[in-house]
Amino acid sequence: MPLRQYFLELKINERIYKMNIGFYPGCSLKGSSKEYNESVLALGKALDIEFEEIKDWNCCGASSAHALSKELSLSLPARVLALAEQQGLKEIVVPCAACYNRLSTTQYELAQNEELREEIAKIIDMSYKGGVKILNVLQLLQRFASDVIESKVVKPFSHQVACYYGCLLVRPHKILQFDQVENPQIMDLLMSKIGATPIDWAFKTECCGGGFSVSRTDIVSKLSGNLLKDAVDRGAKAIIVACPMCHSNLDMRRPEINEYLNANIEVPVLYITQAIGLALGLSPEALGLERHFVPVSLI
Amino acid sequence: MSKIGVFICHCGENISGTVDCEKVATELSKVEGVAYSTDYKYMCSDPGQTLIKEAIKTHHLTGVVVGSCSPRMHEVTFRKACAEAGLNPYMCEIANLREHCSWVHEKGEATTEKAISLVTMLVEKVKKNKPLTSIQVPITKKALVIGGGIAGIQASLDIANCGHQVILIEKDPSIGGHMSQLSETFPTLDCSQCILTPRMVEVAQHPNITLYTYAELEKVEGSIGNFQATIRLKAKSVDPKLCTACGLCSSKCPQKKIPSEFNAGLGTRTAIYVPFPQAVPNKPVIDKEHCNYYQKGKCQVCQKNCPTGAIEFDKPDELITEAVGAIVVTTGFNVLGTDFFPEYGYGKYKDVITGLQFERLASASGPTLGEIRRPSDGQIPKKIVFIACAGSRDPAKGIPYCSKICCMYTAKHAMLYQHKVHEGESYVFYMDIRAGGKNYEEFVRRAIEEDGVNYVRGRVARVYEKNGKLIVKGVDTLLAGAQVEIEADMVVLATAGVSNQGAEQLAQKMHISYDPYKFFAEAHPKLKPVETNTAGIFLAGACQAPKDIPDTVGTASGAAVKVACLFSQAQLIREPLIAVVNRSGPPSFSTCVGCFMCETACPYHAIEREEIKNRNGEVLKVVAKVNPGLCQGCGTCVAFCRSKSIDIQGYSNEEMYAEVMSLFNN
Amino acid sequence: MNKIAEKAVALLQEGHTLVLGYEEGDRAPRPFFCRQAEEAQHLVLDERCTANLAVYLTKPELMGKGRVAVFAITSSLRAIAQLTAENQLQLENLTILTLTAEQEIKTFATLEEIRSYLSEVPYELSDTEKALDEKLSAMTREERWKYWINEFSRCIKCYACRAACPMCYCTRCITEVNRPQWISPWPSPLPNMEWQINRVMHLVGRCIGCGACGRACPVGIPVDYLSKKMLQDLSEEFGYVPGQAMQDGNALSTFKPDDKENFIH
Amino acid sequence: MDENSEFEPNIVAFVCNWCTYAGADLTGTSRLKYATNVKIVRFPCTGRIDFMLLLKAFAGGADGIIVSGCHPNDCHYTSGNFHARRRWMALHNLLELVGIDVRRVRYSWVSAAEGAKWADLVNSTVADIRRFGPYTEYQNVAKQLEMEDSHE
Repeated sequence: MPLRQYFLELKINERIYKMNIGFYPGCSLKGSSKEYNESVLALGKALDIEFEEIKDWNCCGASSAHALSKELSLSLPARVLALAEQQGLKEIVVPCAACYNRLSTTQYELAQNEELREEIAKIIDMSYKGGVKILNVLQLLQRFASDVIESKVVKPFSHQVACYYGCLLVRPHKILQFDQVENPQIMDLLMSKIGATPIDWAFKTECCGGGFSVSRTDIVSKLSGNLLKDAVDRGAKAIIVACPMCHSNLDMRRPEINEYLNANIEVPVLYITQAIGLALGLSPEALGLERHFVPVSLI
Repeated sequence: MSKIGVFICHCGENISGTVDCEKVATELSKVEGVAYSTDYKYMCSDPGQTLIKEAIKTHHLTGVVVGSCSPRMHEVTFRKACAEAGLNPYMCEIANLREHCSWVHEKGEATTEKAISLVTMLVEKVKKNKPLTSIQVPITKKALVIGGGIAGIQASLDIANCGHQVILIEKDPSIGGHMSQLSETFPTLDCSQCILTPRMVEVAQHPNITLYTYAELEKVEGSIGNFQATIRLKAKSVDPKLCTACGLCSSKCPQKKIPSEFNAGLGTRTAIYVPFPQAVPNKPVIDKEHCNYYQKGKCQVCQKNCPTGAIEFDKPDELITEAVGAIVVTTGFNVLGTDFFPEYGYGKYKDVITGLQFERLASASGPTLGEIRRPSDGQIPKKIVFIACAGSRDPAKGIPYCSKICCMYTAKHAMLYQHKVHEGESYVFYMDIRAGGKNYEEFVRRAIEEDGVNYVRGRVARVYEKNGKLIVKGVDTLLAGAQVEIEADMVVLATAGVSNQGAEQLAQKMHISYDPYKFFAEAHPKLKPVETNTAGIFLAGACQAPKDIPDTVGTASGAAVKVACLFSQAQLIREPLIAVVNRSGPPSFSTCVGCFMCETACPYHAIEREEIKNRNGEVLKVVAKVNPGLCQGCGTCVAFCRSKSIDIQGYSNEEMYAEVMSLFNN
Repeated sequence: MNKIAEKAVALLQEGHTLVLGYEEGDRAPRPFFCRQAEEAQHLVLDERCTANLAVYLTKPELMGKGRVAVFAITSSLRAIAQLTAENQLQLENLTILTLTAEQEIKTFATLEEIRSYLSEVPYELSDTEKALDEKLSAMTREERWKYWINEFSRCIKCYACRAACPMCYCTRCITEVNRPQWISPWPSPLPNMEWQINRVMHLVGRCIGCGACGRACPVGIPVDYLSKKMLQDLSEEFGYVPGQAMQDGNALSTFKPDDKENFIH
Repeated sequence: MDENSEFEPNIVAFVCNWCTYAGADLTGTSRLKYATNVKIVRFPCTGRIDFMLLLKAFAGGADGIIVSGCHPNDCHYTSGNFHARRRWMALHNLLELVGIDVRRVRYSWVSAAEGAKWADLVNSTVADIRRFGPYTEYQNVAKQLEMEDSHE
């Protein structure tokens, strides 16, 4: 679908749904990426979006279940989706890109295969009809923020930024059907609305090392290092992300990256919700900025 | 009163081995309306056929049923025998006693009983059969060829050389098509223009060919043998009769920065232009979209400078209608557009180009006069990367098919580059090398072994610019998936071949079908490769799917033969097994109420609307009518018609009803 | 004079030769052919009007040559939309009016206007139909067979269902075809059922669900249930909504390459 | 059912000329054996098969019916089988609705290359119909008409 038309359709939807939106934080947002959770909620408040957290939610299984057992990797997200459906939620926002990816994959697999649907329903002892729409944080912002955001900016985020989407937000395109798979644009567009200048770079959808964050820091250093270096070389003053895993690797693993690159890169890494939050005048504390390893000195 | 003859064949022992043929014949003789019934060892043999012919004459038979092998085998034989004896051939039916009975059942009473049923069914059908006569359609022996690329040129020349008139239309100002843009051709490396231009000239000079360039098909009416094609002759703004092709107009035209289509955007042209030096016809046209006069109302520099006064502004397009008997569609293909490869930076980086653009760089008539130079700064690239399958075989890009020509032209490009830039380094990223074709594999081996082209088996993930170089990031799957990064000066994408712009609309104008990729569909992928589902319309070349030049020329000659075949007959003779809408006297004229749902159900667009008028010309009723030239006799409309106003000859409602009910009347 | 009557008088003065509407009947309003201004006072239009006037529009002998206006209820509008798609009506010769929920008289100029008006009016089975539906779906197949054969044994082959149906406009019905005689003319359970199966098959993707056939049946066979049920069962599969006729063909003259075929071995 | 083991069902097959009829020819040339109960009626295309012929066959005394043609996308006439499939969808639904035993109508796609499939189709249909027994339920109602006819 041409991008223009894509946006037009999104805008139409926006007017139809203005309601309580389901919220699935997932484990990362309750643990290592608390600041992402804080900034999403703070931004929601600032934009009058009411979130309703899915009751009794469980881990989605990322990033290991799908490598171990198909049933497990589908059952865990399926239970989350079934709970959301039971609670009468039509749409849920899933800020963590890994959770978003697993939930969407489950949605897709179950829709394709009736037998599988029945099998999983047996395992989780709940049925899921497939009626819940899953949104990532960019889709959420696109819908609720893109029209009003410019008028609400009090402190333009006037920096050169590298919009980094990573793998899980856009791939596989067949399932997620989100943005242009090889050259996504939505984060760039949102960032330019708060005064930032997104750089043109080629690592938007490269891998940061993902789940190797703990087990193989050498791989993370190399992959994250390469993309970080390119962003800095092209003048980025901040890296914008929408995935806890990317954030961990680019932020927490900075000493290892710098060691690999034999450099001292100090560019901060912000969640898009934090960047927009700052532009809307929210305090760094409310957005959890002080939790970062690499200090955010842009403010 | 029916007098049916029944002839049971033993087929040696093929039938009589399990079926009691004598008993079948005896039982059938008791069926009402059967005047003669017999069995014989070989009914298809000469004596067997004579037996049938004699019986027809002696017993004045009105119908014949032969119980023998499958009608798919000998229906024609027996119908011909009947015709020779003076019986209408469509009054003869075949009961399949061999393939459907004796060969599939054991010997026994049940098998003989079944054989009796099978013959009885057809006896009942024949009683209801009506004599039918073949349909004759007159033929206009003139062909229309749409598209003046190599396929259209070849088809036109072949048809014209058979002695038939041809109208060739081309939407661009010159014929020649994509082939005229190519540098050298694989696997012989002979110059494309050198072999093509003589053909182009031949077309222009052939007495049987009428060439309309800058012309498009507006609409087509009619059917096989008798099409009326309306052609739009786009106004060229230059009178070709007065123009001497001196070229003064182009040299004076102030609009000089228009990207040249012929050079695939790598060079420029003027608003009044001849697309390339060897163009046929070699007369300029004015491109209205870029002409100062047409856009802003003033300029007319060309008119002021033209020594013969050939410039004619504001002349409208002209519509002409030609009667033709057959149409050959040779509208060719296109290459993928720029927004398809954000990951390769096509459209963003000047030095990432398509294969077609590389052809122009390598061509002696191209913008660099055949030197390989980067579009960005004119430097000769030291390191060049070719990416095969750019879009092709990639379902994510919506093109799951193989574009067929890219493997070969990529090898050719790399080879040409190595020939022209001796110290240069070239890489080809590929999925598979598909070099099926005469001397094709040898050609690729030559590129690798003699010219030292580096073939890397793997996909390219990304191309991006850094420090003036294009960083090509890919994988070498033969080195255990090792990541490869090449700092290239230029990247050439073997972009997928796609259907031509407007293919869909053109197909709809002609009622021919197309595949999901908007390539035109053959009537049968193997056995009718140049026919369409619409009788009288044929296909050739890359409008069916990407094709190389030999295949294109092959299909073009194939289509030309089909046309010549059609034109070789005085009249088109067709089997009368087609649908008809009933007609009756006033006031109803037909039981058809004109809901025209059959019109949408017919796969062949054979249903037409007929206005029934009174003497004063007032329309009394609009009813359906079957075009006998288009109907193929599937009968879908028949089962669909609520008032049973449409019926199919040879499989009519009455006949089929009688055949089925005969099974149950005993 | 009521609003309808006033409008009818105006229409007749504008040159219409016939205004089709309803007048009070013994039990409920019945169709009324108003040709004179003085008759207009009889005209009524309210929710008690159920007869589908569209059935007359395809009969030239009733319509005459002049311009005709018709006060159409929702089901008549659906029929008009469908008939137009099937080339049976020329809307330019007709003036189509309806009474909206706000009791306003609305005149339609184009098929598009009718379609968009109808798209606001949802179509669904009535409560009695739903009850019958439940009753039948609770039955075994054998019980259903007995139920319908019993129903059809009462049929007297009067073809009132056909006469009342605005979609049964063929000048020759299949029942009148005798080469071959598809349907025996005798009123006997089997041919009676064969006729109904034909009728319903002919209405696939065309039935507008007005129920005129069922109301017309003098012996009270719920024949309208059959076509309505088909309409409901297949509407999703065939993409057909009553009153929203497809523009090129109908459910049976078109197809999707991936139509469901779970019943095919 | 034991009492039906000797029952020889009367089955008629409506097939298209280009795929299933040719497929059944192949069964013959391959000398594959199948039951004698099925008689083939040849149509140009499944699109030609009138649903009334199915009803008439049952009324005439058929215990089972096979309808078969080219696989989707293989139709000699491009789309006749697609139209047929739509018609069958509607008919199937309606027959179910009025309580006709739809198990006795067997729809299939048999290509010209599927000689073995044709033999299997015939044999399995014959076995099924044998299990269901004669379609007396329908035939009895049909006979009422004949009786009335003879009164005339």
